[in-house]
Amino acid sequence: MQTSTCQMVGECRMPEHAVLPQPLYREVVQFIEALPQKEGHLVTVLHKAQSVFGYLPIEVQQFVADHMEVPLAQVYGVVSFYTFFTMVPKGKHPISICMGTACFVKGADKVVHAFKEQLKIDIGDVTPDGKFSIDTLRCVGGCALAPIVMVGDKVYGNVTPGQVKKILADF
Amino acid sequence: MSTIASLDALRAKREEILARQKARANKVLINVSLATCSIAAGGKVALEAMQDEVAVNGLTNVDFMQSGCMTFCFAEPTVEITLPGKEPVVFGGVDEAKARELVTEYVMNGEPVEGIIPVTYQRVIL
Amino acid sequence: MAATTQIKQLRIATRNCGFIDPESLDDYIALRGYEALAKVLTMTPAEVVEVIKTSGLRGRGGGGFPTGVKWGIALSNKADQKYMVCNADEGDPGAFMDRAVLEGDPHSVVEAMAIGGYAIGATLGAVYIRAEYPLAIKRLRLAIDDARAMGLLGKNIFGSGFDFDIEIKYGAGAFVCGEETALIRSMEGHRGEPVSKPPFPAQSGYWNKPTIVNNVETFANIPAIILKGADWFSSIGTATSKGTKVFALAGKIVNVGLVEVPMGTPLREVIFDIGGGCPDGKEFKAVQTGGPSGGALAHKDLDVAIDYESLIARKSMMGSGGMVVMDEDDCMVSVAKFFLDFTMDETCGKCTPCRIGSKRLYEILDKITKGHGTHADLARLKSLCEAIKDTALCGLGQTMPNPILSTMDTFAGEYEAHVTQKKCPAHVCTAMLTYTIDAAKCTGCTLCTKVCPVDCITGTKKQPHVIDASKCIKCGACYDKCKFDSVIKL
Amino acid sequence: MSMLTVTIDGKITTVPAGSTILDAAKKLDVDIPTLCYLNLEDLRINNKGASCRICVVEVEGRRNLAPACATPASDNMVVKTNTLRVLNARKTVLELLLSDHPKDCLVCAKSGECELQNLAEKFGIRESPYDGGEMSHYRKDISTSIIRDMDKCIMCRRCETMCNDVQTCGVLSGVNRGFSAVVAPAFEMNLADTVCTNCGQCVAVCPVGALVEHDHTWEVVDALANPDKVVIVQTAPAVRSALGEDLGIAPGTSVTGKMAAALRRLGFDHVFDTDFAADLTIMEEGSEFLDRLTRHLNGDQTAKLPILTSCCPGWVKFFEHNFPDMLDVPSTAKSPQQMFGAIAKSYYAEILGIPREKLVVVSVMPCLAKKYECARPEFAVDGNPDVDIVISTRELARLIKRMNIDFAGLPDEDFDNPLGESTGAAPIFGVTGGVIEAALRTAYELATGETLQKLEFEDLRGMDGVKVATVQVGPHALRIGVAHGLGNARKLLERVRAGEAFHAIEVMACPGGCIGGGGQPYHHGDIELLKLRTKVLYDEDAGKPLRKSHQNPYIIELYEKFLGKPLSEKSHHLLHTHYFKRQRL
Repeated sequence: MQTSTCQMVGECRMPEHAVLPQPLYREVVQFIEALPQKEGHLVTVLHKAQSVFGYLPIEVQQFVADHMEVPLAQVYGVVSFYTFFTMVPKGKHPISICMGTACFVKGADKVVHAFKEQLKIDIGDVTPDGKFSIDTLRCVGGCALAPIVMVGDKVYGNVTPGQVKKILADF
Repeated sequence: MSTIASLDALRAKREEILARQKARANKVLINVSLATCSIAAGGKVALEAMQDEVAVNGLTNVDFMQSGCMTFCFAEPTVEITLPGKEPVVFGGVDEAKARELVTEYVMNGEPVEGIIPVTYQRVIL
Repeated sequence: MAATTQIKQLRIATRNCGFIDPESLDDYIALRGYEALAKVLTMTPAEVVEVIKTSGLRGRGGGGFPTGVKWGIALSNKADQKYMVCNADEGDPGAFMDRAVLEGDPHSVVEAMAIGGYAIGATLGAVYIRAEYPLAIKRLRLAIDDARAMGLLGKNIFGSGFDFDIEIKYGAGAFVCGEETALIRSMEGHRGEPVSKPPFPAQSGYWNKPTIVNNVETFANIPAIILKGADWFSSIGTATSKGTKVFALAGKIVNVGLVEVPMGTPLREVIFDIGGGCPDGKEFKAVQTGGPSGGALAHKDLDVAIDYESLIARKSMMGSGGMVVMDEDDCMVSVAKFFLDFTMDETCGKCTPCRIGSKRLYEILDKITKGHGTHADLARLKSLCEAIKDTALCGLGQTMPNPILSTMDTFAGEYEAHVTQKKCPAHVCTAMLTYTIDAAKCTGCTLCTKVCPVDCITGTKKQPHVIDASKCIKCGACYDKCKFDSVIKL
Repeated sequence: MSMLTVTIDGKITTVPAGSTILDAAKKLDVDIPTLCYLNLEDLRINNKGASCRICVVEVEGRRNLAPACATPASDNMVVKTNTLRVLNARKTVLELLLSDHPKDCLVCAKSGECELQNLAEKFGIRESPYDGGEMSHYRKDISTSIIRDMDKCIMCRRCETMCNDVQTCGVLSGVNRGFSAVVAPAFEMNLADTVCTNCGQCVAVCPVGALVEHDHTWEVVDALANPDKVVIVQTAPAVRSALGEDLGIAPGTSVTGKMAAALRRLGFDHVFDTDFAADLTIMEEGSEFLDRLTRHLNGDQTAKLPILTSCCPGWVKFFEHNFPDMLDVPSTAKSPQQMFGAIAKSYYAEILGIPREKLVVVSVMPCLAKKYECARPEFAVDGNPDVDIVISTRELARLIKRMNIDFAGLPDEDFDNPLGESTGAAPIFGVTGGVIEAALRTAYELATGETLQKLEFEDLRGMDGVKVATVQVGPHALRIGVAHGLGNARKLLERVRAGEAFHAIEVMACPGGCIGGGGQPYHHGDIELLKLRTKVLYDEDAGKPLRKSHQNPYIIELYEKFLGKPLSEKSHHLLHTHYFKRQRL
């Protein structure tokens, strides 16, 4: 008898299931219905969905696939291509560290290292209490203030590794 | 609002705007750079401080405007002040204290304040 | 006011930035806004294309393709619909002029897109803008709405019968989407993977229709060219590169900021006269132009008159205009590695040379910075770079080796030192770095022992201290703390 | 059409405007290696993402090298394909691919058939200068039909083109970015959990060992060696059209007789033919059609038309996922494979006087979905499946070689009876249009009582993706649709959903029908092979003394002795099935 076997080598990337509020889904549906046509607007809708839900878990991607009438694999293909889209919720205070060239030559990599050390998490991860998450981003265009760190909307310029503890203490 | 349906209408509109701007020429104009990086560097703080200082001192001849990047990233926040009949002057590094000083010293008394950024460019006027 | 001799900058693209309220259409109209559009609507599309051709304007986003020629191709391709696209997905780390223009003078881009639309026969335009630029998005959106409300966009503009409208599409964090075919794929809702050219977008682009993609700075020049004339514009610059170029000066430079200079301005003037040189009295070492697609220019290049050709001749490129300055404390092998790290992250993964090649290049550089490099690695690095340049599918891949090739060329000695002496001359590569204390200078203040996180510095008070190299983690804390310059990097 | 003059390696040719450099090179017999490129013109299957970069050539006046597969030829173009610059570039591309490819050719299912291996040999790659670098690592995904080992993927994306553009299944997409980019289902989950139809077209076009069939040959060997089991085998029509290709016999040669002989040498107790079950399928499906048609014409609202064929398991799973609102439309008849299994483990087990558990039914199929089909729970009795093991044409060839059988030297032998006899209507089940043609031959005679004069329904033959024809059956003008390739099937089904009237529709999941199945010898992009296979089957039909299913004497006997008549209660129990609504994931 032939059966299907899954050899769980490596990590399964299936995100955890999430129960999300229905009104949020309605907001996305309304957005989709207002589009002139569905074709060509997958990235636009994913932007909307992420701004509504905060992230794009499996349910949301499936929902978008159904309503945009595209295969789920295609939705996932797009989500996994763009760094702006995330499948895990960010921390309450998302920390974004600019890794543009100007920030790099002024030591942004050391700042990243300091945040990782302090919070004991890796880039892209969230602290167990959900308070902070760390991400690096491309140039924010604030090169005069390099290296730049953003915590939520708050911008810190000329950050040194030594200031990291103090920055975290603000939250 | 009526639309601008012809070149003549556009020119008429321009004349009307220019006349309005000219009427303001006897007032002080404070132009605060509010691009993303200026805001990050404290542009809004400077703006609010100056607005507050203007109110506290009961000044009525001061207009505020926001603009985009003044290109002097090294000196953010930057503020351009035009006193009536004088050339505009750009000040850099305007923190809250400097902002208040600009109102009390430069705007109210015409006293020079440190942090003037020299003009290093020529600008194309269309 | 400043003496005229110091005036090296000429602001065309950034002419209104900082001078007008970007959220006020009136402010823009006061400076003859939308007059250029009104003017072109009295001309034929072919005449408009001719003006842009004569002006000599070339694409400010990277390759420097003549804008008028590009428009001419789209004009000559008959189609029921064409598109005018603005590339505002500024992805070059260290460049932010497009953001500055959109935040400071959004109407100039809106007006220019309409002009371009008329010239090529497009009634629809789209701006592809980075989602990470919320303020630019807000001001651009407002500008489009205001223009539409005043009839400057929409149906029958200025009563000419010309219709034009603009939609906004968001980028989602992919550097490769700065490449026009990838940008178009992304606008169509797909993964931003580039497509083989030809056909070029001007022949078959967005929804397979003739499409022109120009970047923000290119557009910002258009109204000025229309109103002041092609001859005025072409009188500025060099033989092959006309007008001005905006650069984002950043890195180890005193006057960080945007500068706009006529093409042909010597690099030295930009770095020293305008930029003020390196801070803290450090020695200038190199400047990276063209971002991850460009190369490093050094002392010997300082008198180069900057234009498209002179930069390419020096294994760099204009790119979008990032200029990141490096000083004596920067290791050029590490800088090349930084750029490869970036490209490796940003390659879409479609074609073999870029997907796997970037990884292998990075690995070889990593090996060299860790002190394990050999001469064979240098040879392999170079041959792999050449092959990738020749075979990669799109501009991103084809230019990816530039930072390596240019630094290998200009800073050959530095690579050599890493490989033969196992030394990093700039003392950046920690694997090849030793901290030691100059006994002659050490006063025994004990400050270094207090900051050392691994307690590898020993010594009695007022006696010279010693670093145990076997325990040292090369964090540099002692170096930073020492007030007597007695901690030395070897 | 305007013509362009192109010079390649000093040789001059003219090609029509719109041709690529590769087209021109083919005309000149200049060999340019390709990996990602795939073009089956007659089937409108085209993959030219120009992503592998192995086909780069030097074009005079161009700065960098150009991909021959995607670069349009232009007039007076001068191309060089064998300069040092080109060869070095290709070598580097190969070295890079190999640096991220497991070098386990010895144990790779694709060894000997691998396009990457062939190129490495051709370029004399003897060492891998970039070894030691990071290699991509992905979880191995083993479904009943297909094994995905993405460590071997070279990102040619042919599978993605097949899955999305041709089959419109949408299971596979490029995911992630950069070095981690790979082709995978959503969330990189297992194929078995997706809308995958197991059609195996991804496997058919994969140039390397990233997508291969789930090999079950050792299970066959074990069964054959088990003294407690009676092991019988059935072979699908399309197998005989292509098996020879993998065994040193010229393509386009029918190997029916040698195949039967080889199976006997392998040790099967009885060598039967799925063609027998194809005739049986026509009896059931044809009768069901006539029944539905009559009821429909009499105004019975519950009698839905068109009837859809249900022989193809890929197609069945496709409509279960994509057309759950139309589950009452397809014929309830099981596929020939499953009819054979059901009859073998009831009627034939009775004849042998053994319990069904003692009988092992092995299928040889051109198809990978058949592996999945036999594992569907409804096709088992108390956990004992009607068909135990399915191997593909490729696997049978492998088994024949493993067992040291000199295939070419074998005599032609016949199948055993009673489950080995078939009419000419059966072999054409293997090619698009064949099932409906076979059904019409029988339906015509059953409905009208007259003898059908011309047996060939030319309008229903050929490689057009969707064929529509009107066929006169007695008083009825029947509108017939035929689609091959699931993308074409989707189009046709959408027309039906939109209200277009058809009486009967045949669908085969694979382009060309079963002859182009996912389990057939690799065609490596050669469309001519598929045409030759088609011819083998039509020739076999034409050469048979009996060409209508209802004339098969053993079918007549089966009904007389066991089933009663078509659509009888026993027939329903053994030969008909039902369908399930499946999630779209």
